Amino acid sequence: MTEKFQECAAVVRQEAIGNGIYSLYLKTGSVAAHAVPGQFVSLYCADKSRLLPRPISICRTDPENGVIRLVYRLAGEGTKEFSGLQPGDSVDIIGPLGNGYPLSKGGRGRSSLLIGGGIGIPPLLELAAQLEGKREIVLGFRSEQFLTEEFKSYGSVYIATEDGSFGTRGNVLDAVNAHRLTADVIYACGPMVMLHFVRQFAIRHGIPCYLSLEERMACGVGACLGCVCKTVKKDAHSQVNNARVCTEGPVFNALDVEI
Amino acid sequence: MTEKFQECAAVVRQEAIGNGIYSLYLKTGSVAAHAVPGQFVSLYCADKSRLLPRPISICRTDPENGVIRLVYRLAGEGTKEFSGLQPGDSVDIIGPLGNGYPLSKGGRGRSSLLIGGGIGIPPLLELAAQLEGKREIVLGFRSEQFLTEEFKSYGSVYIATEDGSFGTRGNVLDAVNAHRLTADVIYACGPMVMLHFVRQFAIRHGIPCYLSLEERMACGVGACLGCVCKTVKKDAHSQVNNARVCTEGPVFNALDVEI
Amino acid sequence: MNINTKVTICGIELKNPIMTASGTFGSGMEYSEFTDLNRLGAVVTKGVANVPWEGNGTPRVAETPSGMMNAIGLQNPGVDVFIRRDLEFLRKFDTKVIVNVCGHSEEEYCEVVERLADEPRVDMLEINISCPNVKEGGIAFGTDPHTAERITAAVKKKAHQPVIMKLSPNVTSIPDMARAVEAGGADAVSLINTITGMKIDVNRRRFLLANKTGGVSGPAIHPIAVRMVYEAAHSVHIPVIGMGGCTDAESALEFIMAGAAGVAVGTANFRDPHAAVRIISGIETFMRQQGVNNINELIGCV
Amino acid sequence: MNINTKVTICGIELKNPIMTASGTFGSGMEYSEFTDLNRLGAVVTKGVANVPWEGNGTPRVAETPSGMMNAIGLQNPGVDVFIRRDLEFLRKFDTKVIVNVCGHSEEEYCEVVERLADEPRVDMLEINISCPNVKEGGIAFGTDPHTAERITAAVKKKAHQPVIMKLSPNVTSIPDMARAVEAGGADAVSLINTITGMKIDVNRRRFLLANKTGGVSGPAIHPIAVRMVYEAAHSVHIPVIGMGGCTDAESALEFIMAGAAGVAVGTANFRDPHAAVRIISGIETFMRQQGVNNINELIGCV
Ligand SMILES: Cc1cc2nc3c(=O)[nH]c(=O)nc-3n(C[C@H](O)[C@H](O)[C@H](O)COP(=O)(O)OP(=O)(O)OC[C@H]3O[C@@H](n4cnc5c(N)ncnc54)[C@H](O)[C@@H]3O)c2cc1C
Ligand SMILES: Cc1cc2nc3c(=O)[nH]c(=O)nc-3n(C[C@H](O)[C@H](O)[C@H](O)COP(=O)(O)OP(=O)(O)OC[C@H]3O[C@@H](n4cnc5c(N)ncnc54)[C@H](O)[C@@H]3O)c2cc1C
Ligand SMILES: Cc1cc2nc3c(=O)[nH]c(=O)nc-3n(C[C@H](O)[C@H](O)[C@H](O)COP(=O)(O)O)c2cc1C
Ligand SMILES: Cc1cc2nc3c(=O)[nH]c(=O)nc-3n(C[C@H](O)[C@H](O)[C@H](O)COP(=O)(O)O)c2cc1C
Ligand code: FES
Ligand code: FES
Repeated sequence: MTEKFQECAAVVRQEAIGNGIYSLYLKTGSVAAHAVPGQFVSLYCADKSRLLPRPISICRTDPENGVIRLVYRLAGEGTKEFSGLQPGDSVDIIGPLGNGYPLSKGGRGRSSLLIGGGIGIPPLLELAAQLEGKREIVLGFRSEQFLTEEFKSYGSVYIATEDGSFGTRGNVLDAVNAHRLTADVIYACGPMVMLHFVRQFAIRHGIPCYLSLEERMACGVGACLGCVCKTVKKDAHSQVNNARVCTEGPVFNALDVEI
Repeated sequence: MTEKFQECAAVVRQEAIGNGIYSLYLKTGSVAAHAVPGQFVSLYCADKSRLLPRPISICRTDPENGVIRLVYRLAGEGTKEFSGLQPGDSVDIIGPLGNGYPLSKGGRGRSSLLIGGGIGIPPLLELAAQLEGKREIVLGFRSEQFLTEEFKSYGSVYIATEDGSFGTRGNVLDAVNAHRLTADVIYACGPMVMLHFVRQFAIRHGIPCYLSLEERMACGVGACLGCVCKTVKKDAHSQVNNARVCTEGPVFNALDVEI
Repeated sequence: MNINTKVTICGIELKNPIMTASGTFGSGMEYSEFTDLNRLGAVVTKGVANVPWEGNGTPRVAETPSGMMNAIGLQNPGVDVFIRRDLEFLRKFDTKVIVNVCGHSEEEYCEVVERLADEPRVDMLEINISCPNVKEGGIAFGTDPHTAERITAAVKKKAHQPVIMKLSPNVTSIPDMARAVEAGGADAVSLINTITGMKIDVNRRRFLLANKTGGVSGPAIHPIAVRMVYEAAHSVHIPVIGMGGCTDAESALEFIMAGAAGVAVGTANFRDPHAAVRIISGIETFMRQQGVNNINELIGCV
Repeated sequence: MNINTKVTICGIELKNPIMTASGTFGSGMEYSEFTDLNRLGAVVTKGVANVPWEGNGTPRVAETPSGMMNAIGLQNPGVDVFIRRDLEFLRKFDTKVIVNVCGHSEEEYCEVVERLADEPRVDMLEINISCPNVKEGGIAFGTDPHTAERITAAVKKKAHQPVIMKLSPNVTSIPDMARAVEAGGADAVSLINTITGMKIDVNRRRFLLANKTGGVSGPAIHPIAVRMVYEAAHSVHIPVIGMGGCTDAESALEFIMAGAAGVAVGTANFRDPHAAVRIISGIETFMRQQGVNNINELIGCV
């Protein structure tokens, strides 16, 4: 686990990169330097009626400049508040949180399959950048794409869209099957139902697989036990079949969790 | 009673005119055109944890340009929020609220004594501007003055400061006594304890006197009965010895209220 | 799409489930400058007693995080002036009128109910046995099932209009209270009244409200209110009217889905005089978007 | 100015009245990355049972206006691991340790209390008879005075440390509950636990929390908590520990002035990991500004 920091981060810039999808660059003191792919930060709202920090994955890190990039979708009042942030503004954050993807499972001499769905796609970008071996990247969208161009710098990109407006019509597994993709390791992030099927696929094909889960959070640091997922074996911390997504996760070995 | 409006007002400009004292100019649709001296507006906070509108007296009205000026003191979270408003921002307001001063009691051929204490001073400025006869203006401060120069355009200004740093050392009545001021009518606004003594002074000298009272408010429009003051006679609306400061007031004939 | 927002409560048809919460809307006069009363399902008036009440000392209101506290103490002009002035005013509007009734004793409640019995402008009565801000009556009646049942039965004997009993949230068991007033013959229950709170001015080391305690209302209490409305709806067979922190269509729909046939909007009026009408429009939009033809499908649907 | 922030609760001296609220601070490990536990008056640990508990399904948390709702359901690793790992961790810090205890039955509470009886690292026990999120035990014990008194007496028989009984706000009468546990032999009372609430996802027409209901905490409930702390402090002779929405020095001082000798900070930790320490500093500043030498002068001063 990496060290965590609570900071007031300065907004470097923000732009809409799709319908209700925002890309936010934050200048941090220490977060950028410590973050690994798959970790997240939590953003605190300025409006005092909204208490809980909002977990957002780190999409890119620029440790030299201390900058992190977040890509998020307008979901409710909190993300609406963030979408109004402009250069000159600042936002309180805490992070980097969670464990991140195990990079060593892929890397040089090995092939990785990265599968992202919807707003689960952003954290895969830094992962794609940091992995070294062959990278095949499957991205699933409802209709409108985002970030696809950037992924192309790091591997072959395959698209699935629900409405068939681009790439394979259907979900990410339809694209995986259509292109007969396989790899030494799978990394995935996306909606629970997608992760469920990716997990089944990985198990069926005997491919090691790491899934980034999502759950409602309060503390984000492991103190409240709000964000657990079901584990196959007894978890060391909880002593029951529950692991904290914010601490033992968000990335889990597909074999360890029940989803 | 004047017509009331709920509006989203644009911030024209804002400046600090003293230690924690702000002067805020708002462009309104209809409020400026309908306001009379002594009325107030209520400002809604943007932060959703703060529900109740903040009553602030109208300090100046510029009906031609639809602009009102508010002068307020940092008191808590709401005024702190307002102090951050800048040109380009907007703020929801409701007004003009309350009755305002009865101008006809002073005016041409008659002399008026305006007595303001602390943050009760601002509403007297528009009153001083609209009255026509002789105007003697007594302003009481803890130490630092504000708005005094502007009052000088409309009458003779006498200052009292608690620490004696300027004018008469003491309160407004000390200044009134020091200068042996008298008039056909007294208009006052300020802290309750000041109004209490102004009222006694006016009664003792048999001078008609109008006091602008302050009370904690919720609705600001007469619906909640939150903001009452004690009246000498049974109030027509309430049928008891209570009148609503936001509706029957904030300006009351000193003879009608018990403070 | 043709949508139906009509609900029927105790045989009275409301054009939509949204009403004003007692004490936050006067008798409609003040807010009629801003909002079209004809749009409302019903106007619920400020509590009225047999004679004028002075209410409590000031300060009577205070802000709390996402809420407020009040200790008005049921100031009201008495039922005679109320009939002459307030009911007369409401006559002009095409909305239902629910008169909220308060008293210090069974007799006082009954006196008001009798005076209103033959007023055609009164569609329903809401009996406030849950005001936390008066020493006698009010909450004392609203926290004991036996007393609540007895008062309900007494009021029902005199009432010519349907009787809604307004419950207090300051109890261990909402189901017990709801069942008690149902047993007493109530035609409907409404809840929640305010939750008793206290605020201290730490700089002056004294209570912020003259009355020491006050009733907390507003969004802060909404999740508590939804739970209680759900509990009430699942313990009685009479209609339930929900309130407590309703500020937008979503918070109103939570009450409806929890089982409320009507929803009252209170503190939200203070933040936005158009709140009730905005909520009505929001519900209509929701129904269109979700393809719900009849709002009654949503009542208690969770 | 020399100021004294020390308070003594049940004979145990705390360096200041500020502690963490059970369940919001783990056993201090997680937040020790951010905040100096040595600054705290006490750390109150997450509720611990005789054996590991799984807790409820997810979602377990939701945001509410100026508050949140949780239905963790007292997930915990059981008292053995707790002693080995969590108590061991806390040994390193110069702060008092209050262990929060949960159970499904009198026997289960007593088993945990017995296991902890000879642990020198445990300064006090807080018995949670007020968790709204478990079916048996918890709130069922905390809403009936007789049961609460009986459990208190049973626990007291086994306990070697002072026993704080944690009360539920979901009751008609706080004084009745406080007097009941005092009669049972409690050394102190703490309150409030969370207020039962419900949130509905209107788009999906279902409950937001897997458990349907959850406990509301945070600033939203602060005025309610202050009132209850005041009531408790005025009905018993044992010390009172206040909690519920404390986020800053002012809200902590409200509890103290209402009669609390200690104040726990819960949900505020989620908004700011430094909350408790910030509150301690804020109280010190307040005392200096107001010329208060001894914090004990402020306890119950309104
Ligand atoms: C580990 C993790 C990483 C995430 N990364 C991203 C990301 O990179 N980009 C992105 O757009 N979204 C991401 N999400 C989802 C994001 O947290 C929610 O969309 C966001 O919290 C919604 O906040 P809101 O105030 O706009 O919505 P509201 O619905 O108003 O929020 C109300 C409450 O519910 C919580 N909440 C609502 N939706 C979710 C959700 N899907 N997951 C968890 N909590 C939720 C909020 O945090 C808040 O506490 C991530 C979630 C987790 C758990
Ligand atoms: C009719 C009227 C006219 C006023 N005119 C002015 C003016 O011209 N300039 C000015 O600086 N102030 C004026 N005030 C006082 C002003 O309303 C308060 O200072 C302001 O509401 C404080 O808000 P806050 O959020 O900063 O303070 P907080 O203390 O955080 O406010 C909390 C709550 O208490 C209320 N409140 C706090 N102090 C007062 C107060 N003194 N009077 C009424 N409500 C209060 C707030 O409105 C809010 O609901 C006037 C008050 C009234 C009733
Ligand atoms: C200022 C004020 C006055 C109130 N007066 C009454 C009243 O006279 N009778 C009554 O039954 N309820 C009264 N209430 C309670 C409300 O009708 C309502 O039950 C409560 O405020 C919760 O709803 P809300 O959160 O939407 O305000 C009053 C509430 C407020 C805020
Ligand atoms: C996530 C969470 C978990 C909690 N777990 C416990 C617990 O295990 N035992 C307990 O007695 N109280 C528990 N509580 C209640 C708190 O200790 C406290 O009484 C309540 O949250 C009110 O304080 P607050 O508003 O400062 O959070 C929990 C509260 C929260 C928010
Ligand atoms: S969010 Fe608190 S433990 Fe994960
Ligand atoms: S503030 Fe509501 S009546 Fe005056």
